[in-house]
Amino acid sequence: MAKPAEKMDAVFQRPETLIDTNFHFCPGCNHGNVHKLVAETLDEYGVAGKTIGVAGVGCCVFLYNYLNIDVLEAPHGRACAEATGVKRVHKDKIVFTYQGDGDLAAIGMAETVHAANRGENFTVIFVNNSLYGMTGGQMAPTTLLGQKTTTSPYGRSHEGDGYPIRMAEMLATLEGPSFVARVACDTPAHIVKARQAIRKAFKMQIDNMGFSFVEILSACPTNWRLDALTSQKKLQEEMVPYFPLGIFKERSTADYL
Amino acid sequence: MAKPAEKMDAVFQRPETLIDTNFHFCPGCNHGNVHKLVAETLDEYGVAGKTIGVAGVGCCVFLYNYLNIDVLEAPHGRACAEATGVKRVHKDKIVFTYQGDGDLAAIGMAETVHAANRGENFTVIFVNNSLYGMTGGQMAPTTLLGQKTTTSPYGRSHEGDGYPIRMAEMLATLEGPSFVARVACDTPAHIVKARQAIRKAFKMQIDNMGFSFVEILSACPTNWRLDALTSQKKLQEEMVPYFPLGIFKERSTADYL
Amino acid sequence: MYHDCIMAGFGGQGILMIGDILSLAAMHDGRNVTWMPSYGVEMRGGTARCTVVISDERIGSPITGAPSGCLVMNKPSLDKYESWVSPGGALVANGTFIQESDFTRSDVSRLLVPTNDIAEQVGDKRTASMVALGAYVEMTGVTDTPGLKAALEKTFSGKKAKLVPINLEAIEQGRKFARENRK
Amino acid sequence: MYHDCIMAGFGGQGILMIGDILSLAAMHDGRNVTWMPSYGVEMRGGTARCTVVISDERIGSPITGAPSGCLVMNKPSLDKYESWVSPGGALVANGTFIQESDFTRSDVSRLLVPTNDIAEQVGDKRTASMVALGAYVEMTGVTDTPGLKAALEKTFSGKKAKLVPINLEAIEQGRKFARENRK
Amino acid sequence: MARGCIEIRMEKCKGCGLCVAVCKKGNIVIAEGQINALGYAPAEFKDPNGECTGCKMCAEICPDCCITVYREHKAGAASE
Amino acid sequence: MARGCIEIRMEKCKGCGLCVAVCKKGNIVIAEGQINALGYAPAEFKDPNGECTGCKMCAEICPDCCITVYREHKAGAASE
Amino acid sequence: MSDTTQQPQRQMMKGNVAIAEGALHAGCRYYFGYPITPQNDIPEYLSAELPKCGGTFVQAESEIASINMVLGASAAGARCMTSSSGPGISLMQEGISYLAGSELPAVIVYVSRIGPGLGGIAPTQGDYKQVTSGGGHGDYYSIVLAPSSVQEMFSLVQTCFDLADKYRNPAILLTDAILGQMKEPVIVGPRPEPKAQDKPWALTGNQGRSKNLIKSLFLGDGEMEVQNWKLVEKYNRLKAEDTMAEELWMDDAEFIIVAFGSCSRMVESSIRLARAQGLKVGLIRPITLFPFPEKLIYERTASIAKVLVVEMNTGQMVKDVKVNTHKNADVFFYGRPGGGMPTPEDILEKIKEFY
Amino acid sequence: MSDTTQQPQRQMMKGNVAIAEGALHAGCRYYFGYPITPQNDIPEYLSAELPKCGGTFVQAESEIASINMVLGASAAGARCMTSSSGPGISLMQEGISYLAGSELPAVIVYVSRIGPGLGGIAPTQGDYKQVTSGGGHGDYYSIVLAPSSVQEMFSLVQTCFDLADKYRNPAILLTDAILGQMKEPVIVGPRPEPKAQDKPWALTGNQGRSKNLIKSLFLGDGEMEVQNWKLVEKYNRLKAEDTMAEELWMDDAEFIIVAFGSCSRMVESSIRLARAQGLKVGLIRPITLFPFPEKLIYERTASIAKVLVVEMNTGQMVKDVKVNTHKNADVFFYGRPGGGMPTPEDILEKIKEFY
Ligand SMILES: Cc1ncc(C[n+]2csc(CCOP(=O)(O)OP(=O)(O)O)c2C)c(N)n1
Ligand SMILES: Cc1ncc(C[n+]2csc(CCOP(=O)(O)OP(=O)(O)O)c2C)c(N)n1
Ligand code: SF4
Ligand code: SF4
Ligand code: SF4
Ligand code: SF4
Ligand code: SF4
Ligand code: SF4
Ligand SMILES: [Mg+2]
Ligand SMILES: [Mg+2]
Repeated sequence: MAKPAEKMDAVFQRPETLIDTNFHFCPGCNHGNVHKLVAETLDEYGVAGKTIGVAGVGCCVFLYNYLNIDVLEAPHGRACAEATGVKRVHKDKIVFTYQGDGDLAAIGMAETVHAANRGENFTVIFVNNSLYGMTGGQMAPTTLLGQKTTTSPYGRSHEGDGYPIRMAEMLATLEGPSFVARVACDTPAHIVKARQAIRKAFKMQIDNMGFSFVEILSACPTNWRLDALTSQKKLQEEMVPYFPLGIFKERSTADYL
Repeated sequence: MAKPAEKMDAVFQRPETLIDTNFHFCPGCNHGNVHKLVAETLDEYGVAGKTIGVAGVGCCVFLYNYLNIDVLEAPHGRACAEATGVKRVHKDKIVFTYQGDGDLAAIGMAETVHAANRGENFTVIFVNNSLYGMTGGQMAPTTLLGQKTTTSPYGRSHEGDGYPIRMAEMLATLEGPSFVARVACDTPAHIVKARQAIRKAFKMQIDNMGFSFVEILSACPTNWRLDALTSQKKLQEEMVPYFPLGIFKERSTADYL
Repeated sequence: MYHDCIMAGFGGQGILMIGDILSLAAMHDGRNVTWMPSYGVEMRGGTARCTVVISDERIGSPITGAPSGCLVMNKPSLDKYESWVSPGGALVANGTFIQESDFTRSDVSRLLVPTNDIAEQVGDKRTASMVALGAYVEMTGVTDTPGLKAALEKTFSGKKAKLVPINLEAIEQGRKFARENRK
Repeated sequence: MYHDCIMAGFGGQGILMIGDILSLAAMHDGRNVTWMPSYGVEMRGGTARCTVVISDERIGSPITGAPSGCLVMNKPSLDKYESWVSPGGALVANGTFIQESDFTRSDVSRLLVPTNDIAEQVGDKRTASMVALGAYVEMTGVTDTPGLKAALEKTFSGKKAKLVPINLEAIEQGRKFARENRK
Repeated sequence: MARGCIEIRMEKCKGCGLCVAVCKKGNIVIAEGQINALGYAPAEFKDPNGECTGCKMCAEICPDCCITVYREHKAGAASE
Repeated sequence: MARGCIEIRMEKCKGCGLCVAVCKKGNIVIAEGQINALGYAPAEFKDPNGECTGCKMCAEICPDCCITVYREHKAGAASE
Repeated sequence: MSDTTQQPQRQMMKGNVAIAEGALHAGCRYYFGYPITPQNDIPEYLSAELPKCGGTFVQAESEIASINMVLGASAAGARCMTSSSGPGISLMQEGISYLAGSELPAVIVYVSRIGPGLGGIAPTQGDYKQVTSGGGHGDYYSIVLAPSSVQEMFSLVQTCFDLADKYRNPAILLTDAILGQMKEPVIVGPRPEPKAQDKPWALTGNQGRSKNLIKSLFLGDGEMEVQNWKLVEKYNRLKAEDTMAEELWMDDAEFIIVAFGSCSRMVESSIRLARAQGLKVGLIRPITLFPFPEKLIYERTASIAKVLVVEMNTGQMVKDVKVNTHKNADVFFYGRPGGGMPTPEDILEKIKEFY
Repeated sequence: MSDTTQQPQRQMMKGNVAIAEGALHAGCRYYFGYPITPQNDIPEYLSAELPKCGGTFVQAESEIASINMVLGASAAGARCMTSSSGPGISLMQEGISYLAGSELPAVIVYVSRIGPGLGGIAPTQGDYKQVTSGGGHGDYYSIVLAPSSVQEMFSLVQTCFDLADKYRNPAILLTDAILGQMKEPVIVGPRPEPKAQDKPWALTGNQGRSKNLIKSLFLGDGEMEVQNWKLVEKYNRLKAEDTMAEELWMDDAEFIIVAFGSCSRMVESSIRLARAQGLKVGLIRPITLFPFPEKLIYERTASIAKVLVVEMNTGQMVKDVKVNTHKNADVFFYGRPGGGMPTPEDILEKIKEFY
């Protein structure tokens, strides 16, 4: 059976907000999955038309080519500052950043921590693929110990290079954030959970609960120098154990300080 | 009895490394106490001659006027980056930064977190006086909720201004640091504990254990617009409850990842 | 009409305020005026200074190296600024901290004002700087009572309005002293 | 002697490598040479290009808008660069993806090389680009066997040294084809 | 077991093979010798025995969002 | 109870009064009407009844490190 | 019927406060900044005033965050501003370049302090070349205005907002602690309600229109070159339409002084001294430092052969004057960097030396 | 006895790699950097090579951290370096100003990309004014060298280290992706052991000497002014002793082209074309952009009345040429910004237009 029969309904299709074009992403790159999940969420809540996305610099910089929403391109690492500026002006709009791990956890550390701490009412979509994808696979703060990258040719060592940073856990210690979760793109089941987390994050924003943050473990087959399948395996077997999945903070309305 | 009798010994005197000059600090400013404690510690371990201090920009910028050691003046917020540069060159020397809360927790957030995460083998002396002393008492990331400063004239509000950041707790979640503690200058008893923590922190460095961090709650009578005594009281009654004292992380040799 | 003036003393002696009042008075007189304080780290030294320039024309420099008048409230300020005063200029000094023998210039109109004593007579020690200002105004003729009164009313408004009379009185007593004691 | 050349094709066809070998050969010949790749985001387009300039004099521009020779390994590259070639220049094209009828220029020396076929005969499909390089060298006379051999030895050293003979053979077969088929 | 089917937009597919791996029914294969305009060998839906359950696994995992999944109406379920 | 005494370098003192507050024996007072070169009324050690224990509290709290504390030799303790 | 209490009246105002109040008059309701001397009066004043008029004051975690929040707020369509001094402005260079590259309006107030490095807080004009060269990376310029009185602090910051919006380009108000800390009488008038700005390009959500995009990445073949020439055209238009300078005593001048900002005030005084001695000295005061009053300098120097540039730095504006001077004119320089202030007497001496 | 295998031999090397290897030859053992295209070959090469020769490679969390680590390592007495491109260099401006203010040597490699903003990674010379104006706040300059061949990438980075140490001032090597990505034969030779540097001012602990202090804060009365003039003297000495430029075909030139870096390569080709047509064109190639070869330009234009400036930007060097040109000479400009590259043929056309 190759064509859907009459009595069949589409139960999964391209979300409306996802522009019908080809991603520039490499085969097996999970940035595609995350774009899809974000687009679905905006459709789900019917807010695409009042959403402003802030794209970090990294492989996600072309966000505007794929989502049919207003987009601002932020300087590398500063998306949370831009989003603060945007959201302070448009308190009734939906604002989110979409950032890689180099962008958010290295150069953007201060802006991220402080936006979280201020409890800015926007959502951060954080794609952690353990290295700098766009610039050719250099070491990121999230690179695993022992992992070889173009700037850790002998494998990352905690002496000298430091430890892979767990952003979700660190941000969850702050008073500011309302929702902090980590999900992964390694299996359909995890992607379903990722969708739930992203929905929850946007819902928090819609409900004016403040800063929401979803870290998404993702594969970069190109710079991991693996094929797509092996990449998903590596994601599952090496990344997930170090970066545990789960919800690290979830605020209910009442518990502001 | 006004003069020490023959049979008496000095049991407390100016440490050698503390240059015999007057602090420029305002009356009742705890920066003076902290300078004294650091000088004592360097004397205690006999390392002043191989120590390089890195002064942040704030009321502590004149560190070099008071401690008889080599000193580098870092740009505002970047002392941990400077210290990384210095220590990587002089692995056998003692390196510490001395920074205020504006310097370390606002503009210097990224450099601080990353130096901590890399486990850089130096010591951070972090004087938290809940605002920007040198520039005239503006709000800092550590300003308490409700506290009035020159840029929070209506009192700090978590909406808009965010929450006072607890740096020690946040850094303690990272793998990198070896020793993270918070102490206070409000009573002699607490100052004795502060001395212990500072000693421990330098000892960690001497033993090549990596990043050590001591947060010292301090009063800024001038910008709190209180006299010295009332300031100490405020420190005790308002700051200490929000910023709990204690050791948040202490590594024993074996437990590197 | 052009007049420039340096006022200096310890921080806390009210230097910036009397500078302010002088400049408000001059503005009330319909003149151009600039008021320039010392500020920031400079202030930590414990001294305060301000420069007031008053003119019927557009004012150029708001600072001056050769003021037509100088008001010093303490000895270090006298030591620093006495030599700056233009020949023939006015030099008013606070007699509480300065003595006749501290002066070195004889080509300026000098006046030593017992500011504390007069202020105490007026009824508030804190008006010492106003006494000095009064003396300065009298020595230089740079403004007059209407302007000063208006300036005080701007400075002490709302809940502080009750301070106007006593400060005005201090100024007037300063002027009186100057009238009676100028050489 | 001055020669400039554009080589282009799909990423993965070995364009940068044969450019490298050509430039190493020229260096071995005692000439000046520049090798300039396309890079970065440009590369993501899926095409690779490099420009090699060889000269006895100091080389100015390492890029060229009118090359003396051009080697194209796929159709898009032919479409883009054919018009750039200097009149009278050489145009070597990969017969695997390009046909005679694709050419539009008649004022250049064209040659279509069945690189895959020849490479298969040589014994390794991956030497197709070497075949093309050989043909190019033959068409332009820009270097010769000693230089090419030296270049291959530099490129395939250590564990890869065993690859030298087959690649050299591919180059020679390319030259042979060119000798026999040039018009 | 619900019955379903999928549609793959082969011109968008990058042949990463993730859908192939997740389909427990083995309904998807990489099309042999075919190359799409993007230069990849795309995935193809083959379901000779009609085993597709419309479970959406393949669509979930597809990074390039090439897959539409259809499922039979459930009795009584709103068709919207 | 050990006996001790302190020395205050009054030219360094900023008169903050912290030592005055922490001395449980009330041995320290702010010198009336005196002003040092820094412009402050400095603290002064007064211990009419010899109650100072050399407990160091005052020295610990002094931000300007003006206070030296002396204590009687303990019997048998090394004098170094 | 005239009610004088309703009329705008002169009031003594600090320069920094005049800037802050000027911004409010211009309809700026978003301020993002980080403390640094000698401009703290600006955030302090605005942190008190903005909440009163429905505005937003954010003390950012750094100057980098400040300029990027400004970028965000500007992209969202708001009139917004930041202010800082040397070290902080240096940190903003990437952001300013992005503003220029993304063609976003923004106002940046620069109250200079002595440098390089931490330097000190004394007044200086040592940041002239930084601001007039664009400052950040790439082929762009910021609009730069330099007030010389407290009244101009108030008015020119408003001009900055207008020019920034007109050209969709960052505009810098360059001043120093002399003007920032001094008080002068100003006429301010009541704060008007902000005017609605027509910014169809702004990010507001794409409901009912096609999506808007604000970016500075241009990867298409030749795209960036087009963009660069477009910016050049913009700067040329700016030059033609909005170059500003003041001329004083130029009618009969035989000798020109070129000076800007606070320094021009000392020069004014020195010219009074010079004129009293019969020296016919005139002043050209560039108000826009970018665009620089090139034509004016060229035209005036066609007939007046001597030009003295006076600056509170080591000679940063000299190149701009020289390159625009008529062939026959000679250009001299007198400067005091590092907080040194040229007194009217000093300048008079130089006038005499070169006259 | 000559063993040719031991002799330095030509090898094909990428420009970026030549810089990295040049730094190692100069004895640089500390590198701090952050990835950015098109200079990633430098950190990638050094991350592999430094550990082999006892050096330290740190990938910093940002360019701000990089430049401040450099500041720390330099203060500690080490030869050290960072490298970046437009956005990253803009972020370093505060740090560079501090280096200059603290009189610390450091080498900063700047492989330009098109801008402003995120721009793109194509080659450009659009950062000329940023680097030659100092870049950061305050009255200072960085030493700026612009290589035009891979061999010069290798050698001039070493010159940068020497000049930085000689003058205790940051030195910038300004280049672009053309030179960074291209390969040319270079003679490199074996990597020498680092020479000990005599830096009595360095921070090493004050055992056995009085304490050292590295700072840029000067609060004493007039202190900063003294410091500023001291820097000016340094720059004057630099001008006198270390200005570098290359002249080609200048012996009989009737028309001068001024061009630097990669662009001068296209110009060289265009001059060959011009000469073949009998046009006597010469080239002046500034190698030091700061100090700019002012005297040379002045002297040459005394007898040659036409100067064409060719740049890969919208005309940033023109001012420096004009201001130093002899009165009688005319200055023309041809430029391509935003990644556009002037071909030899294009330039030839311009030569003919203005000749
Ligand atoms: C200030 C600055 N520094 C560096 C860069 C270069 N740069 C572009 S993207 C990137 C990192 C991308 O990595 P990541 O954020 O992890 O995103 P990914 O591509 O992996 O999804 C870097 C360093 C830049 N554009 N700006
Ligand atoms: C880049 C930069 N921004 C701002 C400043 C101004 N500045 C100097 S010290 C300081 C804050 C001092 O506060 P803190 O670090 O808490 O030290 P404290 O004086 O309270 O001890 C600031 C903002 C600066 N010097 N450099
Ligand atoms: S480089 Fe990595 S992150 Fe970027 S598109 Fe390719 S796979 Fe995805
Ligand atoms: S301003 Fe505050 S922190 Fe600074 S010296 Fe005074 S009391 Fe201490
Ligand atoms: S929907 Fe489920 S069963 Fe059907 S093809 Fe996809 S993965 Fe296989
Ligand atoms: S997962 Fe998507 S892109 Fe990958 S092979 Fe399947 S259909 Fe193609
Ligand atoms: S040592 Fe103890 S008892 Fe003696 S004066 Fe000090 S606090 Fe009082
Ligand atoms: S604590 Fe120290 S500074 Fe304060 S009053 Fe006592 S002796 Fe003086
Ligand atoms: Mg990444
Ligand atoms: Mg503080």
